[in-house]
Amino acid sequence: MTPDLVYLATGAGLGALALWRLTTSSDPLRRVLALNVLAVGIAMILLAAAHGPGGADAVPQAFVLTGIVVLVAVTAALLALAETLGPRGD
Amino acid sequence: MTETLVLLSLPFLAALAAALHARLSAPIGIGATALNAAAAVLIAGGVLREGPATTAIGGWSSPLGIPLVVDGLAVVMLLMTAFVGLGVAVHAMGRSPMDAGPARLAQTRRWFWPLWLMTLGAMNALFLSGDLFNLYVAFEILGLTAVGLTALSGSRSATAAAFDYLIAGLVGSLMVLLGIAIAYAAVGQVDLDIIPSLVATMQGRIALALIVAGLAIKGALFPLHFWMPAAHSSAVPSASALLSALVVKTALYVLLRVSLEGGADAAPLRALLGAAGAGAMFWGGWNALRAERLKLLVAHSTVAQIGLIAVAIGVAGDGMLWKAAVLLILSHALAKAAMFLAAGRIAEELGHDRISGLNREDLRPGAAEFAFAIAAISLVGLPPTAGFIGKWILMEGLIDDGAWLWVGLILIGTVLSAAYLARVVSRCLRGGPHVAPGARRPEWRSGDAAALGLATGALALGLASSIPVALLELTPA
Amino acid sequence: MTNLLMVPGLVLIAAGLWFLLIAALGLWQFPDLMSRLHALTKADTAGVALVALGATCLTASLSDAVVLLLCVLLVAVSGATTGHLIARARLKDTET
Amino acid sequence: MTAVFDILLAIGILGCAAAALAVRERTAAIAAFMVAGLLVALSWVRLGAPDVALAEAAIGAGLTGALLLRSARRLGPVRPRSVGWPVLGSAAILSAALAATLAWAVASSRGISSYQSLVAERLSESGVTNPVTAVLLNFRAWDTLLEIAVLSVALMLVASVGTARIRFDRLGEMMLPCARIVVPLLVLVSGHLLWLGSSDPGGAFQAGAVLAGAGLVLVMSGHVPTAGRAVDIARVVGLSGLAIFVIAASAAQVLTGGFLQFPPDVAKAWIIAIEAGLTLSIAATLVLLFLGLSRHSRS
Repeated sequence: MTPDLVYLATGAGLGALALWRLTTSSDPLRRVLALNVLAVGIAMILLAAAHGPGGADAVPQAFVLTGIVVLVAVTAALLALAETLGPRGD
Repeated sequence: MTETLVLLSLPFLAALAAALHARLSAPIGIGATALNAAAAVLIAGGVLREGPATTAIGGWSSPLGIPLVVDGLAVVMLLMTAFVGLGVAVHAMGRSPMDAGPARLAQTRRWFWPLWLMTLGAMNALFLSGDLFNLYVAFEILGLTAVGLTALSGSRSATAAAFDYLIAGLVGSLMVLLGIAIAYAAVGQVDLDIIPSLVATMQGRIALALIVAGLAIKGALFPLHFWMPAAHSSAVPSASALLSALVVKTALYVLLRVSLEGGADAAPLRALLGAAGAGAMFWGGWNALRAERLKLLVAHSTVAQIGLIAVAIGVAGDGMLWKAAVLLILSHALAKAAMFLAAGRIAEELGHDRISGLNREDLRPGAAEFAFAIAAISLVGLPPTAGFIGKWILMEGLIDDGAWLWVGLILIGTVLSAAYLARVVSRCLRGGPHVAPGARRPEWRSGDAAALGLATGALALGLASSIPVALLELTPA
Repeated sequence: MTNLLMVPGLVLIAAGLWFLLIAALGLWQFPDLMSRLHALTKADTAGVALVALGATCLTASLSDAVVLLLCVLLVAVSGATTGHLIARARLKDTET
Repeated sequence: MTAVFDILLAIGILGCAAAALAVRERTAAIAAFMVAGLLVALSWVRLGAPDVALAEAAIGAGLTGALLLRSARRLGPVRPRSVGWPVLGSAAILSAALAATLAWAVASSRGISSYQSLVAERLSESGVTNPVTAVLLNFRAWDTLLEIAVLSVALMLVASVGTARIRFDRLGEMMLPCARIVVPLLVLVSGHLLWLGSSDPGGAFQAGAVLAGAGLVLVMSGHVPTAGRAVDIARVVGLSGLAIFVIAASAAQVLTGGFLQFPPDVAKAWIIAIEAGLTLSIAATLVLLFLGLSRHSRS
């Protein structure tokens, strides 16, 4: 078991958990949380794929860094909209 | 290369200036949009003279760096964005959004320009990019600006639609990102040139499927269009026009690129696009027929028209029919922008936008109604509009191939669009005995000029379609 | 040199882990918020400090020692402050 | 031995993520999410990506967690909605199948990265020795510029939506001494990370996030006003990052003829200068995103 495989499986697991919650929850905050978990899962998959015997590839690392910053921006926007709407019951 | 410099940096700088200086935001916005249009014309001239060119940003050649691809297709899309944007900007200068109260109005006016200019910068970046990850980042900017434009009216329904739009958009871009991750694992790089090698392996096809699905959400392609009618119909008119005419086209553009790069091996992908497009034509058409509000009808009509464009991409094969898809994209951009602006103006004049109440005896049809009618003619595809040329090339190619099923489907889709647009046009333009003798005409606004100009553009593009076609010849396939 | 410090280093780390484990047990087993806080803040700070001290022994480098010291300082400050804030919030909630 | 550690860590991550998604109470869920983020950062160190791990710990876990906690408080308690077991079950099966397919696709791929050798080959031309910084600020600086644009748009969007201003209760006597110790330390760490970024893990994003943390501590201890002039200045600083980057990109074109093509001999100076500007701008942006700008701060 090399670390790439373990963390590849972890990334896929995170993706599965997030998809499951995303499709079964209507709470806006929980959906935002699920999307964040999904993004972490994708980042983990990318980093696991970038990890090879010759060390870690720098370009996918830059992709993931970009992804993290983009995601916090989108999350802030989502939460601002959710707060403007207030609690939504359904 | 000064033109590319202007296209890539001016909109962003102008957006920041407009964000920081509220009082000057409108002049900054209109000035930057006009300069951007000039740069787009110059770059188009350059491509016509010297042919397509690829430059490496920062001097780092692909795959390490990001290639900037200036070819016919990219330039046509840049021109479309620049001029439709200019039309909408003229409208936004003097608009008075119907949904916004006085307190909200200042906020709406304040933030429209920064958001639009960021949209413009992101679209320029997107059309020129030759790298999948770079496209993803550009899509993220667009996703946020589009949501900002949707929420600009401040109404509760618009905010709710904006939230759903952002969730859908984020799911879409995460799917694209996941596709990029798998593409990286499969072939070790992520520029657009890898698509042929992606099509060759099972892993690559999974990656491509994820990317296409993500783009389908962003492009509101049936059945992943669920977020779109609410978002497009609850925004202020100029925002709706930008969203419907331009923003969804970016995803269609990338789908077209993927289909072109994929060549003959991408046939399953195109079959999928064709099927989804056919579904969209009927679903969107049916909902537009039943819509009770004008803006909702226009939004559902976008679903149907996107379907038609997807069908055009789908049936194009690896031949030259894809140019018909581009012409349809152009004609839809012009016509739909005009239509949303006109719809906003009509609603403002009437005080509501119920279709059943469009024909009023004390109000003569004005410029907005005429603009709507011309745009409708282009969308249905009557000569001499650009919509007609696009459909003509498409049908001719399909008949040559003997693809009668698609010919039939497109004809039915056309009849549907004629039917739902006639619901509006017949009421809008009713004259003669139905109008009382003393009926007033709606007063002239600068916004009417924009709607009329865009609609006339759709008409004129049909007569001048040789220009985009000549540019499209300069796309290495 | 390194070998000489290895044993005390490992012992210190083990002791630190023991404190952390106790803290976790307290968090799990104690009945209410206040006693959980009690278990968590003190034992955690002590545990992290011991682990850091042990790690300093293992690396035996001055620059690492400075960084580890900063870590301990930050954990101590933030642990104390958070504990205080949580307790305050609870007191306020029960008052109203 | 390390495999055992990896597996334990993976179980911890998945457990925390599951708790974050399944626990009913929002605060507990967010806390679990933050713990998961820290464990994820640890796992990324194991995958040889310390730069990304720093960013995930500071931004992905820390700031996102703070944002979520703020919203959880403002949104109030959840209204529970029962979902039937058939729905939950089928969603679970579908999600698991999809994830398994994707994991298979990656695990069975043997694509050799084209980047690794290229980065190694041309690192010396980039002006910096940390490959990730070289990619972010030179090889693929255009991606990074657009990423900063995303942050600016988020700032505009939050300002245009105009969420209500956040109200801080006085946080008591402990917050002040805490801020006195923590803020200078964070500023120091931020500067260190920024400087380190050219050769070691670190850089503008990590430094900016740490600086934003310092800003949040100041805001919460009531030391800086959250309205009026201070917010206006913060907004200018926040938006300045994109301006600096675009102007640098254009200036490079004037000097060398290529967009974003820095003069080769002094590339390091360009990169550090841009990064310094970005650090301040990112910090200001993240703080403002947390505050949720007031509605009519400038009329």
